[in-house]
Amino acid sequence: MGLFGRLVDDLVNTFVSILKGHQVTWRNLWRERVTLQYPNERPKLPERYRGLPGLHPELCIVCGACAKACPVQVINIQGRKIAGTRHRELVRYQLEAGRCMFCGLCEEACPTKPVKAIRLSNTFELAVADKSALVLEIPQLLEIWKSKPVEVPEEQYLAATPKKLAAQELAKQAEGEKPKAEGAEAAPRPKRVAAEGGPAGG
Amino acid sequence: MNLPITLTGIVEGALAPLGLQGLTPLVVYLLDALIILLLLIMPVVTILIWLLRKMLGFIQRRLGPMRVGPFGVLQTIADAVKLFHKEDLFPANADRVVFALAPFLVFVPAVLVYVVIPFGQGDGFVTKDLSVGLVYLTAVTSISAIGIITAGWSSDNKWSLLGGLRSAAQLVSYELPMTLALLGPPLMAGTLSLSGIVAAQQSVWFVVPQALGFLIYFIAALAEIAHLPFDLPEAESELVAGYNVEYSGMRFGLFFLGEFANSFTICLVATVLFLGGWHLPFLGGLPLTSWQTGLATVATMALLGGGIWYLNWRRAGWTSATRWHWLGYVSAAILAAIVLVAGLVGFISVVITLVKTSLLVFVLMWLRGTLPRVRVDQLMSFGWKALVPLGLVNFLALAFQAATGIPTGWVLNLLFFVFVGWLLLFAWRKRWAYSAVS
Amino acid sequence: MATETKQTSEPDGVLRLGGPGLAAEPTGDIHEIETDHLEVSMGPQHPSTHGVLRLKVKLDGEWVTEVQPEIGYLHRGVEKIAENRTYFQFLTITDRLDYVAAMACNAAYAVAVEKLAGLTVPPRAELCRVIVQELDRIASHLVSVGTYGLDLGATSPFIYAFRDRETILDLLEMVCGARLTYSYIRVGGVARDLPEGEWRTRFRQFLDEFPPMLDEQDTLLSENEIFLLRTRGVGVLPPEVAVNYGTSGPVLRGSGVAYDVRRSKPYGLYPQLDFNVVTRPTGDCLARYQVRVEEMRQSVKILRQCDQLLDEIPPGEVLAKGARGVKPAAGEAYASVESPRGEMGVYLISDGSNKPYRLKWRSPSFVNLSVLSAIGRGWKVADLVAIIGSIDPVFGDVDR
Amino acid sequence: MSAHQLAFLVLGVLILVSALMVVTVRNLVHAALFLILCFAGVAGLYVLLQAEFLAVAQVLIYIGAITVLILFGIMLTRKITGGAQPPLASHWKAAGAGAGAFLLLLLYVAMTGQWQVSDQPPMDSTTTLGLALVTRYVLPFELASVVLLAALVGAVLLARDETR
Repeated sequence: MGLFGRLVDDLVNTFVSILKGHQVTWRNLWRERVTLQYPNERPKLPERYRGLPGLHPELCIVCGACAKACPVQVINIQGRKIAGTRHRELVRYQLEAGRCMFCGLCEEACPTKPVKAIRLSNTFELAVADKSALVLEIPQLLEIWKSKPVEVPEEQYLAATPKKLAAQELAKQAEGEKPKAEGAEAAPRPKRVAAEGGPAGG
Repeated sequence: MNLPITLTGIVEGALAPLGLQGLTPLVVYLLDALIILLLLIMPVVTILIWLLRKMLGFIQRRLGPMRVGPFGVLQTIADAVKLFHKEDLFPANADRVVFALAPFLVFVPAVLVYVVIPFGQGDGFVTKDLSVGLVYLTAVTSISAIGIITAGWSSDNKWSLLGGLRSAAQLVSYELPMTLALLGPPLMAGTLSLSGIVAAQQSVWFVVPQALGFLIYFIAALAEIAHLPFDLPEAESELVAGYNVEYSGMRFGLFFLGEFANSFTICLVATVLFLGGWHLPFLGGLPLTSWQTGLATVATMALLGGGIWYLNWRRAGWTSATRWHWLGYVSAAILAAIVLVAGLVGFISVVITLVKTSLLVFVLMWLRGTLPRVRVDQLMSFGWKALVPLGLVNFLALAFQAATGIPTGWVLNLLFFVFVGWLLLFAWRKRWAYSAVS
Repeated sequence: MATETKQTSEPDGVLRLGGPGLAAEPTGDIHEIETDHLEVSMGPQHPSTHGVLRLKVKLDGEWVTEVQPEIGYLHRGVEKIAENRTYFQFLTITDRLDYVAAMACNAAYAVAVEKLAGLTVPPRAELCRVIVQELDRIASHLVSVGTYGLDLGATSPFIYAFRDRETILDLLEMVCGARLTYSYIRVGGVARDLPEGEWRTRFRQFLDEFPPMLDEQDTLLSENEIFLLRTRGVGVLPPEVAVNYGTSGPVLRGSGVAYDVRRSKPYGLYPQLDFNVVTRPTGDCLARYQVRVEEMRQSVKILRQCDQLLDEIPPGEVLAKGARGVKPAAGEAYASVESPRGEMGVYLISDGSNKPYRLKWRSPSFVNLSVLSAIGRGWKVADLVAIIGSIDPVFGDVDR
Repeated sequence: MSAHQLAFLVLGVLILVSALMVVTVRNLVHAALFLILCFAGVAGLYVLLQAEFLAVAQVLIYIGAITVLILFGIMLTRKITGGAQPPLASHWKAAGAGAGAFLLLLLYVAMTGQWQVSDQPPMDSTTTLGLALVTRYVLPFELASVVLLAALVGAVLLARDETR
């Protein structure tokens, strides 16, 4: 191919290639949009979505597995024994959402059944005006927890909370019976769980 | 068409008691320029920017601006307000005077161009129909190069200096093929006045006998205004943003507006010089009443506007983001009414010109949505090795035709048409070595 | 593999490489008039550096005479963090390395720990791993190819690429709940089995719809003459230089060296799968781009096989026993996977505790980037942008 | 006072002041910008004289092309502000004498020359100009073209890169 032939070939290539690109963009001009008008239209989140962690304080057995499993140590948990029983209740539960990386290890470590006390919700709008608002306390955490639907009916999962179990235990003690571990079996022993969740604190 | 009350009359009446009648033409010019700036350029540029973002969005399967006003029409105004609010920054070592001056050197010529452009038929639609209109056009557009290179230099930033130098080289190089291509229409029309050139296109638009010239002009003009395949002076991925890196606030806004005003200008000039200005296709030779022309134009406008509306509706649907859609229909109705009335009164030629221009603007946006950017040496070699020789051949053929009557120009363009036809018919099916790999 | 190189040390200490692109290298001394070289800093806040890369560039007009990458702006001390996390916990940190292809990071780490601790991964988990890794490879290559278009000034391919990537991210989100920081591939298996029902339908739909979309998007770039002008013959990396610098992934395969960890050091389910190692002989930017595009097609091929395997391998256990509290015996191990950017390797030393004694991350982006100062010289600024884009570094991966 | 006179006055002052600034200002870029202003003023004078084509050509060539090149050159040099040197060149006396002599010559020609003055502007100055260039002044026109061509070839030769 001579110089002229090459020139013509180049010209043809250029023209046709540019026209082809335009054909693509023209086709796309008539296609449906793929974007979402976000605040007006909400994204449909999958069931496994990992958003802000929420906590149900009634369900928590204060085993500390979540705090130990957390790779970035954003969970600060304080509990106390309910006097005279083997059960514990929450005193304080702090989650520093600003440092949380939504890995979900806390949820995986949580031993409560049938619903986990700490669950990653579908909340993904995390912007706050003040950094201190990112430190979540129990009331906020409960709200977040409740924002995600639960398959089990409420009366069922709230049937065996540590407080109720403790009350039962105390009542039984008052009746003079030896505290049997009937209710405690519903809530597994914390020590074993902690070992499974990884001894982060150790 | 002349309005019953002329601007000149009003100004003269106002100045006469002061004994300053002599200044009337000057004041009329200034007022004319102001009116053009405020009533034409600003709204047109505003709408253009919206249109560009909308079209780009559609091409990319997005919606583009949707928040401010119906379908986001007022987005540009919101952006301008934001730009006005921004702090006007000066870099520490900048040459303050030059830095402050440069945006105006870019923006003012972009506006000055409109002085000679006939928007419609008759004296009322052109500020000053210079007998050397075409030369004026090229002269004024060449000024913006100074603004760009001084902007690049005065920012005291290496990237913007590089951008400024690039653009200076680019503007100077592409002025040559552009001017060569622009020589065609006046040669055929026998006048340099833009109104005269449009008038000469009554029977046949110059894009037919000057297809090659039109193509060269359009490509070179793209390079002149630094539009996408040639937007090297502000290649954001290479030079950050080129000459306007350091600009902020309304000074940046002026560059921005100037750029869009320029893209409107090149389309307008192409319309006036090659696409027959206010003449309608195939109807150029027919005597049409303003009614008929008006109806034809309304139909075109409805098609254009309806197209965009349809696209937007199809994508956005009836979400709450489009709850102001009725405002869109109202404004469309008002627009249609204006066009209808304009057709009756005689403004219709302006509307036709603008419709043609906006079709060309759409082509610009289409290009912008499709092409990558060329490299600086490729740009130069394309300009000097392809466009300049082609432009010279085209011009010589036409000049020979004008001097001797032998239709060399026609033959050349016939060949061009044959080439394009062959390209579309046969080469389209060719598979490329690089298309399917492995 | 070729080890002979054409490197020669010049008397002035400047390393010159013999490549077709470098033969035309301009230097300051060719001009009789003394000229200044312009030294500019490209980055760390430059729109085309794919992250926080800073390049010290010396320019002679538009020509690049010297380029030196400066890294470390994103350094987070990941290797040190590893020493303070249990083997299981550290996995969540690996998401932050190559954040464009976090599945590969998860996989590299998991494979290394499994080798160190002698864990056996359940077959279903292996299948899940391949699926998410290949999906993630496509997503990562889409980012690379899309932003490459953007580097060269084309905006639409970028948007189209991200549109398709969005589909993949949706799929991965359904699998593990996150779009970038998956933490899905765990030490000893995967976090959960793949969801059934809707996910499977959408997965198949994606496999059908993606290839034509890819072709269309590719038309915009590799069939466009301007794009070809910008990439063909630009930034040529000769195979011997590529090997000597230790590059891997598309950068190496673009130079014609058929090295792919999935084939060369097979792991997981890959030996059973049928796919080609894509190479291109030319070693220019276009070759690297094309390798990526073709690898996406190969990934689709792999995923189609996996779709069948999903029916053959029944759902079951997806995490090996004892993976959570894994405590490897004292020793060391190196394992690597083929990330979208190349060989991503993890070298682990255990002292017998539940935390790594030392972790070394061999990040492909870091190694690939080092070749930049060798091939970046002698081109124009615009070409430099094209070259960086074709190397496709991810800074989470480079700086660690 | 008519608009004409006012415009002439304004333009005259503009041209003189900017011309003075061009030679006195130390910053070379500023000098170039004043040069643009000066050229623009001259273009304005052409407009006043109804020589539209000349005015536009002045803008196109002097402002749009020549000063762009001057600026281009200046910006690539290092010392834009001129440093501590006195603004006057060392041979200012000789230069001044030359300029003075030229001024005298101009004055003499202006005073003694026969200037055709008519109230009617030429009907189409562009056509007249074009015809004059290709008929009566064809030789000087072609000579100038040859000189420019030679300069062009010379520039290419100078800028050519032997090694590339």
